[in-house]
Amino acid sequence: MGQVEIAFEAPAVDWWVLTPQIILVGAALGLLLVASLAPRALPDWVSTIVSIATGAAAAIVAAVQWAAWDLAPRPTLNGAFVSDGFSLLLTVLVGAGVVMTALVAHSALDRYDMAPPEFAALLLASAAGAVVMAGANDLIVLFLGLESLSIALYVLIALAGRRASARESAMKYFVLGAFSSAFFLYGIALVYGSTGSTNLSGIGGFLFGSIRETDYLLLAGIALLLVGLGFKVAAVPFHFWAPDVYEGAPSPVTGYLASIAKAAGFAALARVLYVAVAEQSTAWAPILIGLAFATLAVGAVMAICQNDVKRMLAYSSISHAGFVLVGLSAVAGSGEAARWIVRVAGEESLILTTGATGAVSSAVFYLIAYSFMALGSFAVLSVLGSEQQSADASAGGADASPPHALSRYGGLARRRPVLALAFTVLLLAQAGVPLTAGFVAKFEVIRAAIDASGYVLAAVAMVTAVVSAFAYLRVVLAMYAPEDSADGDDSAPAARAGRPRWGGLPLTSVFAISLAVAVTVVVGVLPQTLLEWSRDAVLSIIL
Amino acid sequence: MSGLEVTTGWYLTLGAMLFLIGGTGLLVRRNPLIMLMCVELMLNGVNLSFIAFADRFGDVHGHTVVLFVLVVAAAEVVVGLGLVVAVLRASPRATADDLSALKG
Amino acid sequence: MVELVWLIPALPLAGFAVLLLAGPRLGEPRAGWLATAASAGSFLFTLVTFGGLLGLDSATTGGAGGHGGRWFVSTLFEWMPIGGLEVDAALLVDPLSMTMALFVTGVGTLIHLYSVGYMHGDPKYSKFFLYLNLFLFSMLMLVLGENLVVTFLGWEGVGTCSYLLISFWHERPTAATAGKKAFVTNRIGDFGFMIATFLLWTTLGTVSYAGLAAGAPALATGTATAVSLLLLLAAAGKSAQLPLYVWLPDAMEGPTPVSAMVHAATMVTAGVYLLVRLNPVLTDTALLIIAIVGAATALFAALAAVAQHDIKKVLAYSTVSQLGYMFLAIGSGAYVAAIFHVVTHAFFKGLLFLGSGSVIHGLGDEQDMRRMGALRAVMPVTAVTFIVGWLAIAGVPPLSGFWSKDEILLAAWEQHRLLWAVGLTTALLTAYYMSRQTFLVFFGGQRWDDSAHPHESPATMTLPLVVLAGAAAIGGAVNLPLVGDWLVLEHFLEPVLADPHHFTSETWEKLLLAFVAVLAALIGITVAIAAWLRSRIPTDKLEPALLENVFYFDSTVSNFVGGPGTKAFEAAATADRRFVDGAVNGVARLVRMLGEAVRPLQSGYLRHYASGVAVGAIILVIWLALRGVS
Amino acid sequence: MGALFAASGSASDFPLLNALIFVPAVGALVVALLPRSRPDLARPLGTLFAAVGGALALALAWQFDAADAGFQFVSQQSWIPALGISWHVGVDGISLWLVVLTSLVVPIVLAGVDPHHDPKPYTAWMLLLQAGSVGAFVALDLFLFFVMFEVVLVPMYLLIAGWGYEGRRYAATKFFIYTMAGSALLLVAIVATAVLGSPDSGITFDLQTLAEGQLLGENTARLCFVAFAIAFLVKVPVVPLHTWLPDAHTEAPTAGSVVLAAVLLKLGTYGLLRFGLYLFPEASDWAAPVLVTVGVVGVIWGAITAAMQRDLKRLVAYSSVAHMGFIVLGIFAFTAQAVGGGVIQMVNHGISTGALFLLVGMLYERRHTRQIDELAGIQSAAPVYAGVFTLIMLSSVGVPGLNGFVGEFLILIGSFDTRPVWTIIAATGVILAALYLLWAYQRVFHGPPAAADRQTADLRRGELLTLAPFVIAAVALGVYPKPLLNAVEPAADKLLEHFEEYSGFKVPELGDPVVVDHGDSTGEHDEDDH
Amino acid sequence: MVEVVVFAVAGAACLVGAVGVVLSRNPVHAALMLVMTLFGIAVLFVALQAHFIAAVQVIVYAGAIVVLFLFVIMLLGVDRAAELSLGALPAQRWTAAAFGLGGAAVLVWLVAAVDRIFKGAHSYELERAGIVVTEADAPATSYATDVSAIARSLFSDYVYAFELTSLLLIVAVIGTVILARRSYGADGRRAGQHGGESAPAESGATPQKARQ
Repeated sequence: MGQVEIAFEAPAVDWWVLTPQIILVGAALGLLLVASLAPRALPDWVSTIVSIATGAAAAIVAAVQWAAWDLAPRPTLNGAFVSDGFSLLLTVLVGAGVVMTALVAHSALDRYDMAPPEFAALLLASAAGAVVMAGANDLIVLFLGLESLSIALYVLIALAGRRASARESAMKYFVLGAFSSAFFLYGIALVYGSTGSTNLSGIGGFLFGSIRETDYLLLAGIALLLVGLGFKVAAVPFHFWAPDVYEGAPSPVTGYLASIAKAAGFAALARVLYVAVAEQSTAWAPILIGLAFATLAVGAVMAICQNDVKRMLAYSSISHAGFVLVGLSAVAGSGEAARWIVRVAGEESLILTTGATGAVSSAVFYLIAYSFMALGSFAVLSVLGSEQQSADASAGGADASPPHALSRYGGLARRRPVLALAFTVLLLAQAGVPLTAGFVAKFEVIRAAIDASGYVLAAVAMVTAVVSAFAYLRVVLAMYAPEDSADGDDSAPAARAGRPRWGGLPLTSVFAISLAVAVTVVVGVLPQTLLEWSRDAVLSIIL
Repeated sequence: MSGLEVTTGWYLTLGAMLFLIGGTGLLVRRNPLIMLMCVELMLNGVNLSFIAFADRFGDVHGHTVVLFVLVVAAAEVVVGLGLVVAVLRASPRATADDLSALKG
Repeated sequence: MVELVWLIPALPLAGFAVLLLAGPRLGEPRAGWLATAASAGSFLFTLVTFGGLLGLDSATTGGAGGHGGRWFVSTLFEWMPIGGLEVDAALLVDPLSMTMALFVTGVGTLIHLYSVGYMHGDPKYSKFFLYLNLFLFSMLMLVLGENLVVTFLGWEGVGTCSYLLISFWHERPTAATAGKKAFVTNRIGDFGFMIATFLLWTTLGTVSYAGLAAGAPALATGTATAVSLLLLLAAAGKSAQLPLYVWLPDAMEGPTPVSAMVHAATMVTAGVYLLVRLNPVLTDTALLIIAIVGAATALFAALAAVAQHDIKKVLAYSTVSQLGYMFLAIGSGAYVAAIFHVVTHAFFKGLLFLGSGSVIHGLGDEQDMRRMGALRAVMPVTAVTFIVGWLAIAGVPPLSGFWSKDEILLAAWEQHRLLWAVGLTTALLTAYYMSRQTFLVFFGGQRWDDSAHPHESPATMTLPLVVLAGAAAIGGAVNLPLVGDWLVLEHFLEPVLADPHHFTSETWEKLLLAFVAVLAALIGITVAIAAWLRSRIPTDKLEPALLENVFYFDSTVSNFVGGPGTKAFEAAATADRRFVDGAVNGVARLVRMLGEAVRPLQSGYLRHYASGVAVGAIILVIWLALRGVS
Repeated sequence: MGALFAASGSASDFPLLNALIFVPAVGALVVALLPRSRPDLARPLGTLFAAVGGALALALAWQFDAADAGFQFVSQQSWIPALGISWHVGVDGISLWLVVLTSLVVPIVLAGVDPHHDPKPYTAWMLLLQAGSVGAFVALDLFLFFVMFEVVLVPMYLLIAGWGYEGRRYAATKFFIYTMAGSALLLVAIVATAVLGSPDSGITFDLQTLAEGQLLGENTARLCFVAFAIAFLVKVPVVPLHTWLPDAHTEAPTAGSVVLAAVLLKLGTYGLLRFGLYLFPEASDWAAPVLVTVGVVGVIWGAITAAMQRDLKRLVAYSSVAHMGFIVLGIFAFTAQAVGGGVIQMVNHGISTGALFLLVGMLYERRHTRQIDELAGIQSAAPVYAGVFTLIMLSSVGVPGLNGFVGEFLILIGSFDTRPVWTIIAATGVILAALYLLWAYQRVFHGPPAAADRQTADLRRGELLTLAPFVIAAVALGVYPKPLLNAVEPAADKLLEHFEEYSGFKVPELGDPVVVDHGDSTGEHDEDDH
Repeated sequence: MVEVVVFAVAGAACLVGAVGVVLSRNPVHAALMLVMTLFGIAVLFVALQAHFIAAVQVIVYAGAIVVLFLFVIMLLGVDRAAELSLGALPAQRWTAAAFGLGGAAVLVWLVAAVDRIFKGAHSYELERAGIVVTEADAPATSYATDVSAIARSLFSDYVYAFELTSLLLIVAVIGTVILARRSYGADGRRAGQHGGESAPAESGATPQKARQ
């Protein structure tokens, strides 16, 4: 047999498909360029405005594409990247995440001693990586997106490197990230070795219909891909980095990590599992379920032991990842592959089964809902962090308690009633109280699980939700019913400022928090639109 | 086909061993620089596997992928070394184990 | 005129309402007079209704439940109608209810009147009358109720009022405890009442007396016996029969008019009323048990009364004993005799209580008979009327007590000779202890301090005494035996009774029995004279501690309730806290401990974390691969 | 949102039920938005909103057609079509009085009880509580019900946490977590019911569709029922799931305790009726022996433990456990009297126990203690207060002529038909009720008062006004409960008819020579109980 | 046989180098051991006909990355011998063993599987090229691996990935520049504004640790 000659054809480029990424990357480069060429330091707001505008632009472009393209999947560049409903919806989310993070960070950069242009550039670059991950249809593209996102994040955290905690968390994140990247890469290698391709839909098509249950290479490859992505989404037992990194990272970055980075990881996970190796769902679904169990349990149980709010939120983020895993694992009925072949207009095409659609869409819904809750929560933390710091500074001595110690939240409801209320809404939403997005998200996930007969998983998920509710309630209690009697003013220095205050809050952060709360509540009350979106998004996944 | 023949499996085994040695090294060493080198070992193991597979399939894509891995490795190393520098500047004798203030 | 029956309970209720809203403002004595007027008006309307009832033709058969024509139901409104259950707020006018209503309102009015004087100066004067009126209302609902549930309303109402009245002087811990004890003990009886009601409803599908009377014959014997015994439980609670009598002696903590009205004349007879009212249900077995309970109570309480020192305690145990008599009568099937005794007992026991109240009042709240004596000179009216009461209860002819008691003994004779013997012994003891009391209080030497300044009570108090003394003397006339036509009460009540008891004894037998009874009474009185008036018999032997302490029954029960009973409750509460709640908190703590146990894994060491990734990867690979193999 | 106010298919064009939910909700928003400088406006304004709700509830009762057994004032709007969820509300005889009770109790306690601090959030939370509770009672969609069922936790939680007493943190958390744990499985079961029990036309959470369809398999239905039942039994609560209640009640501010007792506990029993019997007739029948048992155990255990409490409020809380046990017994006796009695008892318990909590709260205001040992002879110092307390206590004990009796009696008489033995045991609870309440009353109100006791002021006019509705209701409903029963009866009958149709359960005919030798009627069910 | 010898020698070099990296006390030695591994791999690449990749491997890895390592080692002056013990984490021995041995177990098993799998080698690319591989057919052993073939692949299927590497590298560059600039502290624009390494900036989560 002769050589396999692959004829060269210049791949067609659909520039429109790439527009969101180009906007993000272009703005990042442009900003850097201007910042370095400018004779004087740019005012802080320029970077913020650029970030916001870019994030918004990317989101808007994606939204317009969503509407204009009628959700028809558009692969481009030889199928390496695809713009379908799934990627567009996540692109909108990423854009929104950028906007929120930029808003929150605006007032915090100073405190963390971070340079605005660099911060903005890295934020936008990482967002580009996330967008790539959402639409990657090739394992290598996926990997590169993941690396872009990760490396940008390492540096974003290290930007606050004057703090020992930031250095430590950046280092931990980096070493473990590199370590797990190696696993991921090895997974790619094994999948490649078993199928001869790195293209997701290529692999999917190749595997379709073939019974490869005993294809150990493939199965090991899937397992290693799960390791890499499991690390990214902080699934137990690959979660260890998360609490430390979340705690050490600047709060705005933490919010971004918990929402956008996680969403990107899950998007990649969903794509890999449902596009490439859907045929093996009977093999990986149990693994996913196992990971979900562990993630839910560890996240919830560890969250209630925390005395640091930021760290508690980190663990809670882990338990939320568990919920998303519940959703993703809910492929209908055991023994049933995740996709079907159907005849549309005489042509055969692959589609996801209803169960699989429900599973992915519930995960997408959960991700979107949770992202806003997380962004909002960490925005609150960011605001409070600066307050605590200025309080400490004015108190003259360093307060021994860490800036987010639970005790420091005592009596917040009195000092900052509105902020406390917003935080309460966000926390309760995470606990899954109805009329918030968190509830609908849990509901969707549970529905998906039950659709797939995952009763035990659904029940366990809800039970862990109750356990983690305890963690949220501790914070709410601290704010509304401080440990000391209501009139005792001897605890935290900030508590001394007894009178409720409006002023002093950075407007940008207030806006971001309001946005998060608004989304949380509106989606909680009227979830139909978002539900439809997440379903449409999944229905149009290219297979 | 008689006697010893170097099959794909050999290369794969070697790659996997490199991967495992690298991983084990990362687990046992405290020096951040050596940890980074261990990651490199792992990546090289992967690279070997890719090339072996490519050889087996007669598919040049595997080679291309290795190029990307190299790029990623370079990028990681660069940033990683930057971080190491940042950390070691602050506390010159620090090992990975000293970065354990955040826990619990 | 029977249509006006609703006014009978309405007036006391109105009195209650007015006193509730304006009582303190009315003040003394207007509040008292208002209440008395309400009660008197109620009596008046009872008379009117009674007249109306007599106007109904007794001869015609038919009517509700196959009764005679003397049966009128006044339905006020539907009370609890749901799914086949029809409970109407309705009043029943029939001979039995009218008999009860008449003496209840009559005696009640007198006691109201008496209280106007007795409660003079009490800071809660108006409240007392408030309770009295409410009590009267409840009692009337009890006797006039057309169905079991309305009766139950009254039944519980009188229990509640009894509670309120016993603990009227609530700052005295004994009074408070006595009130609570009365209520709770009563509730045990109420439990029987409720279950009986449920049983009747499930089996007969009705709770109205008419329906029950009609359906009773169809009841299975077992069911009927069960109902009967439950009713006995109910009656025993309310009418202080063994073993639930314990509350009644303690109830003497209440003001004396209360003892007279609630705990002698009216409320305690409710049990008798209930059993008579539901007589069609009672089976032979049940009757025998009722008779035994009655006889036992009668003897038991009489023995206890022998050795009491408190003037009211004697009367209290006497009441228990007399109520035992009434149960004996019911158990012997002599329902009329039971009702007859209820009426006469109301007269003479009310009289005795009021008399004792007068003594207590006169002596400045002294109740110990050992510090009385020779009061006949300073309190002539009280003394004379009390003596009438004494003779009446002792069974000395021709006073009322003789007639009713004689009939009961006759019935007991025909039921079982042993029961008769017990009854006779009780009669002897009754004569003895009442004589003892009379002698100790009014005769003999003065044992009170001069500083006590005993005096006769005001007219408001003596007038009821006189009236009641008259009634106690001639009350027997309503049901004189021997001559058929004179059995007014018996004929009057006959339509209510499913199986009217007819004595089968010969006339000579009856006469002989009457003679023996009188003899027993005289012996009792003679012994008392010998012991307490003439000191011929050493008195210390006559008051054995066993009797004084009532066979240690009450104290045993109290000790049990206060000791092991409370301990058991406490143990339950502790279990609730430790184990039930402890389990909940334990689970919470466990989860937390689990977290704390896992926490060290999050050690902060990078290499540990890497181990997590590495080991997790290996596990995942092996797991997935194993799945592939299978 | 405006579309929600367009009712369809009701007797009147005005969407009363939606208004009943949204008026307090809007009130909460308005109060929350009041300027910080005018906290004094919060309570009056809030009371006004709550009272408008109350007035609407009275209008609802007035316009309610008692003869109609079905749902009235129905309003259905598509809400989340993707999941077959709609805003579907309606009221029938079973829920009517609970709605009225809720809508009246909140304005009363809002007006009558002073929160002492932060009136603005306090008022807002109370209004939200009202809105959520009414919503839960009128919801005809499983999802909507769950939303309301859960959402009331939040205001209650914050009320306890923010305005409670010393142990409020523990109590509030316990309350929230415990009830949330109960409803965690409820959510799963609701979803399962909808996913597995929806007709082929598509997933739906509509109560009527699901209940009338009865498409669940037997075992699935039983499992789902168990999950439903656990959630509701926690809320009721029954022994041994009750221990959150004493803590929550004791530590809650007075108004919170009142609303908790009067309204929130009813969500459990109401849920058992509406979402137990109606949705899962066969499973209800299957589980009835267990449920009846826990109900009766609750009656006895609650009473016994209540007797031994040293804290007056705790005692009342435990008495609640006992009373609610009766209702559970009534519901699972499956007779018209018992079910009707159960519904009536829900209202009555709200009135009596609510008033008791008010009273205890007023005592605490005066004495700053609720310890029974530290109080004595209050009746001498505060006769009017003692009088009201006595009346309410008697109502709670179940003295005829007062409201408590009606429900208790109907439950017992109805239950006796089908569950004689349990009824007899439960009836002993009547004795125990007298025991613990009177004993407590004696210790607190009777006896010689100490100096501090003598200082205890009697009721003020405002307090009297606050209590008046409860007192009036206690007497009125005791004497003339017919209007309530008239409305309840058709609905209860219809529910039982539905239940009998699908469960095969038959209420024995009256007059059957059963009883004493019990077990005939329940024996076969007992065997299923494993 | 030549193949076997080449494999054995190069493979041995790889393994020795790898083990050397792990066991070297001195980072400089470790870096040199790493070079040995990298060369070994390059040799194997050649054996696998990946000449271009082998060249890149040597240039990029040995020429750039290892040099970078050495540069940093020198820069920081951390070329002293480091402890080889497990330090504070003795338990690490077990997890490492679990990983190593567990991995080895999996490896044995995979190798056993590999031969079976490749019996009927079949791949996506072959399928795309319309080549049907039958059981009997040996897989393609000779194929174009020259620069142009790689370029073809790089600029067709992987052109997007190729472009993405630019993003990645930019991020890495920016990141490194920032990190490097920051770590020197004083010349940072913002650091200057805030008066250098002042206390508040350092009051992170655990000031105690940081001050050591």
